Formats: sequence, structure tokens, C-alpha cells
Amino acid sequence: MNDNALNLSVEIAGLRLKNPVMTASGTFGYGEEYAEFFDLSRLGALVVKGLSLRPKRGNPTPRIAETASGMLNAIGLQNIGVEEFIGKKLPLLRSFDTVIIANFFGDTFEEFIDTAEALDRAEGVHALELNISCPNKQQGWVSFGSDPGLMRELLGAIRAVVKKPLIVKLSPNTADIKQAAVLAQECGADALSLINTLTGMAIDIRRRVPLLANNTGGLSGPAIKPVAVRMVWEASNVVSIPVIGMGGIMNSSDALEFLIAGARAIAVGTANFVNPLSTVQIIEGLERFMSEEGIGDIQDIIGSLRTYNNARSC
Amino acid sequence: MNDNALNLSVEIAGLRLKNPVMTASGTFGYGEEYAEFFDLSRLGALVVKGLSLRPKRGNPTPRIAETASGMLNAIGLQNIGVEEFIGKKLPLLRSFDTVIIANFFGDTFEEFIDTAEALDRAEGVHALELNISCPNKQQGWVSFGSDPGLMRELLGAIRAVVKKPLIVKLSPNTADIKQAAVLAQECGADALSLINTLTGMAIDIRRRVPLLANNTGGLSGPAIKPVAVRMVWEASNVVSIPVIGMGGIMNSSDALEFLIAGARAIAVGTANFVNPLSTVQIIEGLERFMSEEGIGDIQDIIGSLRTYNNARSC
Amino acid sequence: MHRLFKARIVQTTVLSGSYRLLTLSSEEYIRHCEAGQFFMLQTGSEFLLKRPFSIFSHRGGLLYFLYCIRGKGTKRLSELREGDFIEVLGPLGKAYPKPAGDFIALAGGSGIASIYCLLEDNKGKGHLFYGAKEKGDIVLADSLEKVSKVLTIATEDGSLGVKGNALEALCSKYQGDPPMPIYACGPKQMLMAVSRWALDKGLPCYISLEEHMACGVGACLSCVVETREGLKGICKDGPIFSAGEIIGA
Amino acid sequence: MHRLFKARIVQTTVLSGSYRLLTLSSEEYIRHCEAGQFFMLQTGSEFLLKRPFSIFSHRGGLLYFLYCIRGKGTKRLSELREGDFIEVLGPLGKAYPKPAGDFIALAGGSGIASIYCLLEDNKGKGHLFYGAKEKGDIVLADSLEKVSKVLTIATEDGSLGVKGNALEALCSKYQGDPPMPIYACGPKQMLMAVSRWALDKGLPCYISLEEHMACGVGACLSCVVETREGLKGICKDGPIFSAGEIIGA
Ligand SMILES: Cc1cc2nc3c(=O)[nH]c(=O)nc-3n(C[C@H](O)[C@H](O)[C@H](O)COP(=O)(O)OP(=O)(O)OC[C@H]3O[C@@H](n4cnc5c(N)ncnc54)[C@H](O)[C@@H]3O)c2cc1C
Ligand SMILES: Cc1cc2nc3c(=O)[nH]c(=O)nc-3n(C[C@H](O)[C@H](O)[C@H](O)COP(=O)(O)OP(=O)(O)OC[C@H]3O[C@@H](n4cnc5c(N)ncnc54)[C@H](O)[C@@H]3O)c2cc1C
Ligand SMILES: Cc1cc2nc3c(=O)[nH]c(=O)nc-3n(C[C@H](O)[C@H](O)[C@H](O)COP(=O)(O)O)c2cc1C
Ligand SMILES: Cc1cc2nc3c(=O)[nH]c(=O)nc-3n(C[C@H](O)[C@H](O)[C@H](O)COP(=O)(O)O)c2cc1C
Ligand code: FES
Ligand code: FES
Repeated sequence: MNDNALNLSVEIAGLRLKNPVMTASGTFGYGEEYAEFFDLSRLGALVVKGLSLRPKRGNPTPRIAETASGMLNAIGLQNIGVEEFIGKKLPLLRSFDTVIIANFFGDTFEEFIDTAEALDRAEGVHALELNISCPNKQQGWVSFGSDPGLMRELLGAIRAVVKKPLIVKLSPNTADIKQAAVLAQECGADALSLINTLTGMAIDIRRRVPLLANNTGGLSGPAIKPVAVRMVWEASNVVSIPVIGMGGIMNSSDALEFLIAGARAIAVGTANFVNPLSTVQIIEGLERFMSEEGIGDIQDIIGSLRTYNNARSC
Repeated sequence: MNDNALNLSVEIAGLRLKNPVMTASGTFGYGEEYAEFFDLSRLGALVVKGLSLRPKRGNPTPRIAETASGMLNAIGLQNIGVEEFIGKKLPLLRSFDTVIIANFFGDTFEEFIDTAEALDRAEGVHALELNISCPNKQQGWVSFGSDPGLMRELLGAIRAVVKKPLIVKLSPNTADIKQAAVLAQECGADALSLINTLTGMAIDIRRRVPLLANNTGGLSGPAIKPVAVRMVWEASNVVSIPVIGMGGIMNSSDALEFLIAGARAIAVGTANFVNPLSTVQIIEGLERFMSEEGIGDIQDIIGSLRTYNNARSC
Repeated sequence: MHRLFKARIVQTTVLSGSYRLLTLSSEEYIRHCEAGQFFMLQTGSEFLLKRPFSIFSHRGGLLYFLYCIRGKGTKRLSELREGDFIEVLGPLGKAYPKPAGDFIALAGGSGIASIYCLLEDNKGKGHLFYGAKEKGDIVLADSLEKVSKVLTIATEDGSLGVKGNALEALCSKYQGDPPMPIYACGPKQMLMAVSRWALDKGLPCYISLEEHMACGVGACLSCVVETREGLKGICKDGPIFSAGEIIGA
Repeated sequence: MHRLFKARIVQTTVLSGSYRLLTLSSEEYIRHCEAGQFFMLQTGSEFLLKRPFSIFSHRGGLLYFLYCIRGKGTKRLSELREGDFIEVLGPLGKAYPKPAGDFIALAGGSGIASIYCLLEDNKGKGHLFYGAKEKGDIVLADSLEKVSKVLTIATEDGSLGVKGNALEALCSKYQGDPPMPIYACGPKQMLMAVSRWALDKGLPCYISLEEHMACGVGACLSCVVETREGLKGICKDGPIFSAGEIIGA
């Protein structure tokens, strides 16, 4: 098969991505950190570090710890705030021929709305990704994402002010990802991102303190991939909006698992730290796989999993 | 410190364990498979493969797949049934000087009760461990453990027929382990075991089929340890009954993380497959640690975590 | 009683494109082994589970394994170097029943590993039918020549020996009943076919089965096979089974 | 533009109980390096994240790292052998500002790694104060003698050089103001103390900070430090900072 004939482009919420490979929020800075490693225009989409209305200092250090095939992070959503992002980071990002997606969150209901509005107005931001995995200060640190009522209220209000495509990023710390996915779709999400990190903890046994100054943190990396693939499969079977899959993708073979399970696009997170060229190599790997398998269009891979019928579940 | 002076014994639900090291259900067969590797009397407790009223055939193969620092299994709770267990396996187990715990489950409400009754009567079974992570056939494969109403009903009924110590094993596939832990305590559990496996999936990208004939399976091993430690820490902070910690324990240092986090005992699962002597080496490692740190009684380790106060959570 | 030990890689030999021969030694411990038994071998420190491999040879206090690079684990194993140490568990499982006299050996692909061991332990008694895709996949023909009584090689493309698969070669040779027991190791399909053939003729037939394994000792219940007496564990009750036991054979 | 490459282990040298010297070469790529910069080194295939290590030397197309075995990763690194390949990312971060003339160098423990590089790149100009717990922890004294102008060794137990820590040795030597800038690498406590001392005296002082790192390039925000201009990334804006910048110094 002629490589030029390969079609890797996918559509997410009305946006055309040249390939299904995105960066995962918080693992690619504001893009500039990796711009010297490769041409960012090669990316399907670039998702920036989670933004809030005002700058945030984040948590004390140590903020990360390595675990078996994974890492825990408790960055605490440190970010420069929407205003500085628009003024200082967005101009460079606009110069790349790729889709720019702004991940955002708020500590309060109002902050969510105000941040969404600001990003919706910002030229060069093509879509918004709402992070509802973070705790809700007003209601005693309950995660917005784990309370259906709260989620419905929040999503409704954000949807009302956002004209750009709205992606909702779901937390895996839930008993039923299908329910969360359906709810987000009902509330007007144009696409879903999953998964965010699983909450975890690691302990220094000599000093008997947590390895993270925040006690707990979010687990990412290859360790969580099986959970992520399962959730992407479950979610994409119950919604009609596209699902963006992520969680432990290190190479094109991992990416293919997600695409086959039903993800329309995938995002690369922790792998960027291990190998700054991960995204590019994954794109190349997808092309190689398609050539080898004689697949001309990536659509023929997406959701192509043939499951067994005899499945029980324990 | 003189090693003879070390006290490793712990009490779980009125049972005295000579040390806090147990085997995790389903990873140690019925004991006999590992009896030629070491003297099973060295174990704090031995938990056998999950039992049901009648023998079960389990799932088609392949039943396992390796993932990054973990494995997926979908054995399908194959077991020989309570009767054959009592007749053919228990006699050998009685010959060891260790606490024998029977893990059990049912496909239906009635099966749970009947199995519990049979095991409660069986001489040589010191305690029962209820596995509520499995799906409830009657109500459309909803896990008993993920529905509080169902769990309350089931636990109440089982508690009513079980005189022996009753351990309830919780699933990590939940948004709030604290809630499940408190509920189990309220319903009369004498101790909690956590965590069972996280549901996951892995895919053969060439053939585009799941790696397991059951499509999904349970993720165990080092990959899940951070999630397990976090849940043990959360649960042990909200209940007064003892918590038995498990999930990815490979060595004594892992075991210590759980004990420090608040587990009164720990169980070794997947590690048995990697190294049949894991449990013994963990016991020896705990002794070594106590000697090195000048700790005479394991009680001084349990729950000794000093957490940071400034913790947020995202 | 221990059977888990560290072994040193004494030699690694490339036999062909994807076939390798691995030689291990251990000062600690190498127990008495028999053809048909297997070891679980650690293939790299990044993998949790060990991989099962049949004993290829066990001469002079050394352990030999013949393996084919299939996936991540075997790839990684092939990258290890002489002097490296790996953890091994074994010998595990049941051996081939000792043949009393001459016997027929049938091997497909990497199935040659356990069959070689059987031939070597029963030198000059085995009538070997050994098949593979093509010439390049036939390994150690010279050594096989030495340990077997008669050697018939079959390749699917006819690039070496007779054209076709090993079982066809066997069947066409023995249209009547060969008065010998059959020992077979290779792809599942071949094993099922030879089992039916032997059962038809009333010949004893022993096959070596494969399944994904975690523990190797019968504890995890991952490697089951349906037998006439119910589910059995391939690692513990096998990997060698009598053809008559297996449902579907 | 690439800075991620595979490097071959050319030599591994045991310097003392827990100190090792690692020599790497790469046909692919070794870029211009400067003292104070660091690399992220893969320590074993079972670890996800690379570990940060300062450049110890960069002569003759080779890269040298001096490290102390602290935890799992450094333990594993010490088990690798000559001929093994590891993935490395670098050079990363900002270098020490080039000293114009003579300078004071202060090193504690494994902090000697980046300080050695600075001394070697500015031969005969550094007045080195090098401290460690005891004699056995002082490594490469001969080489240090050669590259520095004056070498003062301090050990806490007095088993080699003066008794006490390196900073005490420095302070007692220069009770007036040494007319030289200070370069320091070592434990956080030492760095904070020397920073205050230098700020007091109005001397330029450059310190090399450490923090747990994931990416090494400023993307993950794990390695922040509080500066007078807000939070900065140690990997990208550092690891070398001017003492005056750091809050708490
Ligand atoms: C009793 C027994 C003896 C064997 N003897 C030999 C031998 O002598 N030479 C040889 O080349 N091969 C032999 N095999 C097959 C060998 O175990 C697999 O080829 C090997 O496990 C593949 O590992 P991988 O990581 O490269 O493949 P991957 O596909 O990456 O493996 C993923 C997982 O699947 C398992 N798996 C994949 N294929 C098999 C298989 N066919 N059998 C069991 N597990 C599998 C692996 O062990 C691993 O856990 C034997 C298998 C069994 C059960
Ligand atoms: C810029 C920089 C330069 C360094 N240069 C050197 C050097 O030249 N020689 C030397 O011996 N050491 C140096 N260190 C410290 C070295 O990185 C750690 O000792 C090493 O990461 C410990 O890894 P481990 O897996 O053995 O320890 P573990 O405690 O098992 O590590 C667990 C995790 O914590 C991280 N970690 C633990 N301690 C540190 C630390 N002090 N700094 C950063 N991360 C840490 C590890 O990277 C790993 O991710 C440097 C650190 C930094 C930040
Ligand atoms: C250091 C770090 C910071 C992250 N920050 C954010 C964030 O700001 N917003 C967000 O939605 N997700 C954040 N995530 C989650 C990732 O975007 C991704 O969902 C998760 O890490 C799983 O993918 P991975 O295993 O490929 O890393 C962060 C992850 C890491 C490791
Ligand atoms: C092959 C296998 C079979 C299991 N069978 C059971 C079971 O029958 N009942 C049960 O409660 N848990 C079962 N488990 C879960 C384990 O007891 C344990 O909770 C889990 O594996 C986490 O521990 P680990 O990471 O140390 O393996 C099984 C786990 C594995 C890997
Ligand atoms: S591999 Fe565990 S039972 Fe056979
Ligand atoms: S290590 Fe990632 S920002 Fe410094």
C-alpha cells in the first residue's frame, strides 16, 4: 500500500484532526517545552495544561513519585491562569498547524463558568476540555464528576456559555463509567476524554510518610492502561459522541488498542516524559501498522473490536 | 534487637494470626499446590480459592494476560464447590498450624446464604471471607458490592447465619471506598479485605479481539498497588474493624506500605505466581525491618503513617 | 524442596531467523528433569510473569531451551547476554511416559523442543516426523539425525524434505497401523488431528498441550483443558496428556 | 533537534562503597555540554522514569557521571554492565555561569559531580571545599587535586582532612570576604546555609538544586522551587540558581 494513500484524519466534535494523536493535558506543558524536539504541527491536536481563571501555585513538593509501570502526581493544577495563557502562550501555539484544545477547571461553580467563557472567546483555542475530576471546594471537596446532580448542573451551565466544541474529561474513580458517559452526552458534551488519573498513594516506609507532600496523587502510565481500555470500550458502546482515549499509551500498539476498542482519537500523557518524541513515533507507528495490514483509512480500525459472546464478568 | 523478642502477631476478628501475612484468595489454590515449596504453618493465615455451593467450570481460555506490572484474569471463579472442598481439601489444610479462611460467593442471593451456612459448619474453617465483587445474575449482572441497598440486604442475611468471623472483601471499582467500608461495618462485618481486582481489558491488535476469552478481566499485581494503598488508608480511617490490605504486594517493603497505611494484616496474591516463596520471604523481611528499626511489636507499625496536613486533592 | 532459582546464561545461540537455543547453568540447583516437563523462565526484569518453555536438553548439569521469538517476552529473552542471570521455576509438570521400545515422534515448529529431549533421552528409538513452514524453520537437523532412528522432515512449501505437514508425512508412511506409541508436540490443530488418527487406530498417543500460564503449579487455574474427567490444569496434570483424555481430540 | 538517544556503557567503576563512575558513549549524538547541566538517565527497563544526574565530565566525546547508590534506580544502574545500552535525555537545564577568574567551589557528598565538571572546565581556578561523612565517602581526591587550585577536604568524623562539614571549613578559612564568587552543590541544608552566608557578605553565589523530576524539560511542573519571581522549574530554569533568587535562602 502506498503510504500517501493512508488516511489518518478523524473528526472530533466538528474539528478535523490530521491524525488521531493528541497530547494529554498536563503532560505537554503549554507546548513550547516540546517545540524544540519536533514540529508540533505534526500533532492531531495539542491539549494544554489545565487552566483556571487565576494563576494557581499548586501543591508543595515532592509532587511526583514513581510506582510500578506508573507514576503518581499531585501537581495541584499549578497554572499561569487564563489571562497569561492567552497573552503569552497562545501566540506561539497559533503558529502551529494543529488543533489547540484548552483544558480547564475551577474551584467553584462560578470559576468554571468564567474560565469557560474566557477560553471560548480566545482566538486560536479550537475546543475546550472540561476537567471535572477535581474537587469542589464549596461542597466539601466532593469531585464534581462523582455526583450526577452536581455534574448535570455544572455541565448545563458551562454548555450554555460555550459555543466552541466542548469535550468533557471523565474520572476513572467511579463504579460505572457508562453512567457518567451517558450523563455527559445528555448534558451537551460534544466529545468525551477518558481516562483521567486513578487516585493512589505511595509510602516511604522508613520515614513513614507519604511519598507525595499531598499524601495522595493521580496514577498514570502503563499501569492503568487495562482500566483505561476497558472504560473506553464501555463508554464508546453507550454514547454516540466521539471518545478520546488515554491512559498509559506509550507506543502505537497501545494507541491501537484504544482505537480498536472504540476511541476516535487518543492522547499521550506520561509517555512524553519518558520520550519527548512519543507522539510523533506513535503517528509513524500507526501509518506502519496500516500499511502492513492493508488498511487505507483509520476509520476501519476505530471500534473494530470483535468481542467474544460468552463473556460473564467475574 | 533480639529477633526472638519480635512480636509479629495480630488479631483479626477475634482470631490470633502468628504474623500478618496471608494469602489472597484465588492465588494460592487450596494450599496444597504450594505445600511442597514451604511449610504452610508459617503463614499468618491461608485464604483459599473462592468457593460456591456447587462446583463451577469458570470461563473459557485464555483466562489470563500479562499487562505492564500486572496481569488480567478471568478465571470465572472456577472451583470445586463447598462439598468437595470440605471433603477433599480441608483435611490437609487442618494439618497446618495456621488460620484457614474460606473465600466464598454466590450467583444468587440464596446461593450466598447456603454457601455461608455450609462453611460456617465446616470444622477447620476459622473464618469466612465474602466476595461481593461478583455480579448478581438475578439483577442483570450488577455487582452486589456496587449497590448499597443490595449490599445491605445481602450482608444482613449472611450475618444472620454466620457465627464465625465474617470478613467482607470489597471491590475497588467504586467511587468511594469509605462508603462501602462503613456500610460493611454497619452490616456486621468483623473485618474488611481490600482490594479485589480492578476491571480491565487488553486487546490483540492484529486479530482485533480481546486477549481474554471473557473480554474483560480483573487487574492485579504491582500496577494496582498505589490504588490499593490509598483505599486501605481511606478505609482504615473510617472504620473500627480491622482492614486486611492487598493489591500488588511483592515484597516486605510493599507489605509495610499497607501496614503503615493502616492494614492490620496483608494478603499476597499475584506475587505467589512470580515467586512461590513470596509469603515466607515477606515474613522474614518484616522481621528484618523490625530489627533494623528497633521495633519490637508490629502494632507499632500498623497505622503509623504521618500524613501531611496541607493536602488538597487534585 | 525449592524449585525457584537463579540461573546463569552460559550460551545463547541463534539457530535461524526466529529460533534460539539458550543454555543455563545454576550452582544453586538443577534438579532431575524428564522430557516433557517444562520450566517457567523470567525473560526480562520488566515482565511480571515468567514464560513456560519445555526442556530441550539436560546434559552435564546444564539446562537447554529451544525457543521461537513470538512476542515481547521471547524478544526480550533473545536480547539477554551470556553472563546475565534469570530466575527460573521448575522442572514443572508431568513428563512423557517413558517409551518401552521404538516410538513415533511428531513435532511441529517449536514443538521440536520437548520432542528433541525425548529423542535424546531415548536415543535411537524414535521415528521422528518433523514439520515446519519452510526450510529456514527447520532447526538442528544434524543433531536430530543423530538422536533419532529415522528422521523425516516435512515443509509446507517443500523447500526441505517432503512437501506438506509432518502429520501428512506420518500418515502416508503408516497406512497400516504402526505398532508404536505416538508422542507429539506442536500446534493445537496438529495435536488434535494426530490424536484422532491414533485413537482411530487404537494406538497410545501422548500430546503436549499449551495454554497461557501464570503460576505453573496449578494454583491460578488459568491453564485449564477440558478432559473426560473434567477440567484439568495443563501445568500440573499436564502438559503431557494421553490423547484419549482430551475432549475434542 | 533531538536530545534523546541511546548511549553505550563504556565503563563502570566502583569508587567506594556506594559511589560509582559511569562512562557513556554514543555514536548517534553527544551534544556540547556545560558544567551544571544534567542528563536524565534510564536506569533499567523496568523503570518508567529516567533519573537526573549532573554531568561529571565530557571529555573526548564521552560522558561521565558520578553517582551514589540511593534507591532502586541507582541500585539498578550499578548492576548494568559494559556494553549495555541505556536511553539518555540531555543535556538539560542551565549551566553554572562561567567564572571569570578564581572561584570558590563547595561540594557535599554526591554534589561533587557537577562541581568536578566546573573545576575541570576551569582548571586551576577553583578553591574547592569538599565534604562528606567520612573518609570512605571522599572520592577521586587525586583527580580533584589536579583540577583545583586549592583543595580542602572535610569529613564529619575527621577521618580525612579537617573535621566538620565543608561549609565550616570554608567559613573558617574566609573570615573576611573572599573576593570570589561561590559555586555550590550538595545537600539542601548546606546550599541554604552557604547562600545566606554569601548573601550576607554580598558575594555572588550559585547553587545547584535538586527535586524529584519526571520530564526534565519543564512540562510536568513536578520540580518547582519558590523564587522571588514566583515558582520556577528546577529542570528548566535551573538546576543552577543564583542564591538571591531562592526564597528561604
Ligand atoms: C508447557 C509449555 C511449553 C512450551 N515450550 C515451548 C518451547 O519449548 N519453545 C517455544 O518456543 N515455546 C514454548 N511454549 C510457548 C511459549 O511459552 C510462548 O511462545 C511464550 O510464552 C510467548 O511469550 P511472549 O512473551 O514472547 O509472547 P506474548 O504473546 O507477548 O505473550 C503474552 C503472554 O501470553 C503468553 N503466551 C503467549 N503465547 C503462549 C503460548 N503459546 N503458550 C503459553 N503462553 C503463551 C505468554 O506467556 C505471556 O504471558 C511452551 C508453552 C507451554 C505452555
Ligand atoms: C539536577 C539533578 C542532578 C543530580 N545529579 C546527581 C549526581 O550527579 N550524582 C548523584 O549521585 N545524584 C544526583 N542527583 C540525585 C539523583 O537524581 C537521585 O539520587 C536519584 O534520582 C535517586 O534515584 P533512585 O531510583 O536510586 O532513588 P529512589 O528514592 O528509589 O527514587 C524514587 C524516585 O525519586 C526520585 N528521586 C529520589 N531522590 C531524588 C533526588 N535527590 N533528586 C531527584 N530525584 C530524586 C528518583 O528520580 C525516582 O523518580 C541529581 C538530582 C538532580 C535533580
Ligand atoms: C503530571 C501530570 C499532570 C496532569 N495534569 C492534568 C491537568 O491539568 N488536567 C487534566 O485534565 N488532566 C491532567 N493529567 C491527566 C492526563 O491528562 C491523563 O489523563 C492521564 O495522565 C492518563 O494518561 P497517561 O497515562 O498517558 O499519562 C495530568 C497527568 C500528569 C501525569
Ligand atoms: C488468578 C486470580 C484469581 C483470583 N480469584 C479470586 C477469588 O476467587 N476470590 C476473591 O475474592 N479474589 C480473587 N482474586 C483477587 C485476589 O485475591 C486479590 O484480591 C487481588 O489479586 C489483588 O491482589 P494481588 O495484586 O496481590 O494479586 C483473584 C486474583 C487472581 C490474580
Ligand atoms: S498456570 Fe496456574 S494453574 Fe496452570
Ligand atoms: S521535571 Fe518536569 S517540569 Fe521539571
